Amino acid sequence: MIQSRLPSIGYHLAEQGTATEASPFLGSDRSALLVTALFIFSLLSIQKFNLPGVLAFGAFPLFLMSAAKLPAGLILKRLLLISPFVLVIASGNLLLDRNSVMLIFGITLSGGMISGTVIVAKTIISLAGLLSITLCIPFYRICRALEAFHVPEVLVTQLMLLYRYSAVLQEEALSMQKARDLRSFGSRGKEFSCTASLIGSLLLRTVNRAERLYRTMTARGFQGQMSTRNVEEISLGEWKIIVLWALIFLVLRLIF
Amino acid sequence: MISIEGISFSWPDGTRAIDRITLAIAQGSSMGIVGANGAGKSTLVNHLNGYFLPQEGSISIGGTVVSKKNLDRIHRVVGLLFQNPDDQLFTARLYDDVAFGPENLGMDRAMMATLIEEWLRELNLWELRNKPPAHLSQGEKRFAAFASILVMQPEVIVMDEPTADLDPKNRRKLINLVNGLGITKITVSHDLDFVWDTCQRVCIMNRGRIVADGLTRDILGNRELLEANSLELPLRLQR
Amino acid sequence: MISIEGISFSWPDGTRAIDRITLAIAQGSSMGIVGANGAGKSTLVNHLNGYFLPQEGSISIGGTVVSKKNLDRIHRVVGLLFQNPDDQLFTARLYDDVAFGPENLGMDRAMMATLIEEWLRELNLWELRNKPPAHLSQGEKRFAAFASILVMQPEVIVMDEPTADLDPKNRRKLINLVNGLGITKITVSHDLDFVWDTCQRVCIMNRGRIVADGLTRDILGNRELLEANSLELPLRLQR
Amino acid sequence: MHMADALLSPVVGGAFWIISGALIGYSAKKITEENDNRKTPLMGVLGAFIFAAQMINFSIPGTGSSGHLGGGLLLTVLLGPYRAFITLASVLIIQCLFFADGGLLALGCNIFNLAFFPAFVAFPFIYRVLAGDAASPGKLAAGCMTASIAGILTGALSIVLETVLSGITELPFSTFMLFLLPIHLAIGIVEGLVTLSVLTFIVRTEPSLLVPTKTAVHRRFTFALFALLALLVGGILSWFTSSQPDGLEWSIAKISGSEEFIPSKKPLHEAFAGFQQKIAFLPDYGFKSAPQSHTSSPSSINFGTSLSGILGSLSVLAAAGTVGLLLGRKRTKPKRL
Ligand SMILES: Nc1ncnc2c1ncn2[C@@H]1O[C@H](COP(=O)(O)OP(=O)(O)OP(=O)(O)O)[C@@H](O)[C@H]1O
Ligand SMILES: Nc1ncnc2c1ncn2[C@@H]1O[C@H](COP(=O)(O)OP(=O)(O)OP(=O)(O)O)[C@@H](O)[C@H]1O
Ligand SMILES: [Mg+2]
Ligand SMILES: [Mg+2]
Repeated sequence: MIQSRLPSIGYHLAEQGTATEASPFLGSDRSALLVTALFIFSLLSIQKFNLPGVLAFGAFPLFLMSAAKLPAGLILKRLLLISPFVLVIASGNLLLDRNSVMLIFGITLSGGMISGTVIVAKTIISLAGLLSITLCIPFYRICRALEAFHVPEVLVTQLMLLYRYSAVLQEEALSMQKARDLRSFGSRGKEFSCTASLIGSLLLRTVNRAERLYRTMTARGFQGQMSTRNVEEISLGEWKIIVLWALIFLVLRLIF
Repeated sequence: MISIEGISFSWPDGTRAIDRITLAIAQGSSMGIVGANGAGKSTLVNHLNGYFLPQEGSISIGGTVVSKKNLDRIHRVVGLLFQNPDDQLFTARLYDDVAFGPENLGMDRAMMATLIEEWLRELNLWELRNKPPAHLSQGEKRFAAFASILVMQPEVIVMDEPTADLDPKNRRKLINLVNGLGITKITVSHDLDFVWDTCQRVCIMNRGRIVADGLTRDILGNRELLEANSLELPLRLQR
Repeated sequence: MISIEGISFSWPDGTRAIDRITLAIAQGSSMGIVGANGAGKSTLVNHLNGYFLPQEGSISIGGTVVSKKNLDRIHRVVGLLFQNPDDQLFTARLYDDVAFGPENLGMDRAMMATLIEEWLRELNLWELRNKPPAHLSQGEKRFAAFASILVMQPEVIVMDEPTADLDPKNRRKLINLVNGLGITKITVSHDLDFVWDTCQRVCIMNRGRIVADGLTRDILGNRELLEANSLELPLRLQR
Repeated sequence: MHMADALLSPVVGGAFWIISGALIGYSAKKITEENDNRKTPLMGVLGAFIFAAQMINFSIPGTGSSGHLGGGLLLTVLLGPYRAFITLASVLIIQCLFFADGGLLALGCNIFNLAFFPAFVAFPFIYRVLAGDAASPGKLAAGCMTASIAGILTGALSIVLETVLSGITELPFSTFMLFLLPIHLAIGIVEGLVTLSVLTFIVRTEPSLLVPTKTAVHRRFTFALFALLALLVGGILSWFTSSQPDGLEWSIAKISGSEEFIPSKKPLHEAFAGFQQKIAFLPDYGFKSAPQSHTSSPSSINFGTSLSGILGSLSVLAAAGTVGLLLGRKRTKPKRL
């Protein structure tokens, strides 16, 4: 948590034409999301020593990445930021479970080595699967799909506004930080209290922006809802795709 | 026909931002409002679409009194273009933003689609319709905000500093666009050349009051009057 | 003397914002940088105070190369006025904001107090010194940001769109103020009349490159050149 | 800290999905009832504010490191519990979908750990009691610090519980706590300090923002929630008991720090074990030289099976990649809507 990171939401490959959409393989956006959920559920149900089983599930992100022409480098870069928490737990297993279970070419593998590797592999594969999907679907369509899943309208509206304004406010935050850095020398000026007032100013600007936003929204007839589209039920075609993928995952689980 | 009768407005901290303003604007005409920073221009135009309700006096627009119960009707009639287009584009996709108003108005679907496409094409935004507003350039954002107002087919359009941050070419495009609209237009701007190019009539505000009102060439050509109100001749008249 | 030699800059997403720019600016001179929205002007000037380090080429300012280890020295020499004054003011009191830079520089207390008072009075901000910057008008904010830079006594000042949102009187004040400063000045602006009034030399940027560079009257008087770069004659030359 | 997919079993992850989903539904209902449209854009931009504020780093006094704002308590002070909960949930959803923070299954846990505790526990039961309407700096400081730390520590406790219930780590409960709690105590102190200084700034410049939120949580609601939670945790434990007879014993062994270990085995998996033998790509033969002496150990794995398994999974990977490439190539120009 104590680390700096420059999030850039909204980098949608499909939108920028650098990747094709996943829809020919996963159907509509909502079936794609459901299939991803199924994928993650099946992957995580694999038991803790079954490394081959976990590896086999890497097939799903790999398939998506090659089929939709996602730049692997981009996804890899994000995966490299593996949470230190996961690594600690994995190495905990490594240290604590020393039952040797297998001997390969004179090297003894312990249970911890395997279960630790499984943890890391699960992390990488599940996140790669999720990222492959979210990079293919523009955000507004994810919101649309959430509506179809009967996610409360309050939350969908919230997500849309959050997504929209994170770009604006991040730019403002960056500029403010830049302005501060230009007038600080060494560590002087980067103290805690100064940073807090920086964040406080940003907060004030945020609140004022909300006020202006409310004006523009009501001026265009806003009455508490941002989406008035009626959503259709999930169609037979979508169900077919979901069932097909569910079968694939089941078979993978059975084989390995 | 917009008629403002003796309205005043004070902020909670006591600042009197508007002080007994009376003004009538003919239907289909184009009116400029100019004045120093802090003169009360934004506060005044925010009364026109009912965001602020007059603390004293009254406003009526095309016969409808601006009041709490008429707000829906007022929003339908008056479109307000904000100074910062980022305040006006709030959905995740340009198209949705433009569609937001008509949808809330309950406009007919087919008609809405035609109208939106028409305006987006007119403003060279059609190709960009699936982009998130965050990925647009400043000029594109301003035109997008403009489109989102125009598709609501307002009878009155109010613009607060429409030319800020535009490069000269985009500014020129905006001038042509505004002059092509046949509706009632009210423009607040420090860009007096823009006002000169787009408004028939101008009024000057100073400390919450209207201190001058007349034909654009009379007002913006009067150096003494302008200088008394923190203004200057439009640049093209300066040499 | 600022010398920029063959610098380029690409954003992580591949956008080439600056493309092999070479430029020399004499000490004490005043240079304008103009161009369309998105031409790369802001990206270029952000290199001058070391906020971006050149990906290719090099920059030196008064003999100091802009590099990571020289940043403190560069920040002392170069003052940058942001496009949006809100980005620059972040304390709870105007005075603290102006004092922030000198304090971090470790300037002598007595001298600092004199200097701050001098500039605040010069810019009509002295009365407002205890207000939170958030409660100032736009024009006051811009001057406050200006003061916070000037009290650091920079040898070079870089201004990004300094006239946006100013009323004509405040704009005129800024012109006089800038012309009264004997230091090296670099101005990025869409307000070509401001550039005309304050800069001896102008260069035009287009898609990350400098496409023209010369005396202000030659560049800003050349209608074809300007129009090829999304610009127009300064308004006062238009009639 | 974010909980991660790989540390969760589907049951625990699913259970917290249900809890968080229910909390979202309930909060959404409350918000809709309140019908204050003015707060809708406020929630949206404050969520974005959290992201933006997290980009601003500050050096933590006395240490060489830097930290940033989490924002749970700050949002609750500005928005009230229900709106803050939805706002925090939306932040976590975006982090999950686009930054790969945690993962999809862990989302339920993360919403619970990082949004529920500050909004529904730390704010109503600690901040409101200690800080009141933030009348004096002392009260504000006491409320901010205590509530921030408590909110974050309870979240950490919940992480431990979720991980241990999932049965994936070998870390004994006590070691785990010893590892997580000090870190989170530090995080909580930093969070408290930042929240306090930001609120102090607001008090100095725009105190009207801090008008105490009237929308307190109904205590009955929170108590009901904790009861539900207790039931759920009990339920998960008993699920373990029924699906694997040694589950409870195993959990207890974990918690008591015993090295003894019983592997979890899915009934489904067992039932199809024979089926697997038949259709396995590389039926296990030839590698029987694997150390037989260890087969008695519960965690032992047959080398031959594993190698063939790994080869098999690699061939699946290769096949999937190739099929993807072929299918992808066949498609014409990228369709752009
Ligand atoms: N929230 C507020 N509380 C108190 N005073 C305010 C508030 N907002 C604005 N004011 C004051 O009201 C007056 C009018 O403000 P307004 O924004 O209408 O000016 P303006 O003419 O639009 O100025 P500008 O040209 O800078 O946009 C100013 O003196 C300003 O300081
Ligand atoms: N963070 C970013 N990532 C990618 N591209 C960016 C980023 N910021 C700016 N750009 C691009 O870099 C180019 C130059 O931007 P810059 O801000 O320097 O333009 P500018 O000349 O200052 O324009 P304006 O007159 O609108 O301020 C533009 O094409 C812009 O889209
Ligand atoms: Mg204004
Ligand atoms: Mg710029």
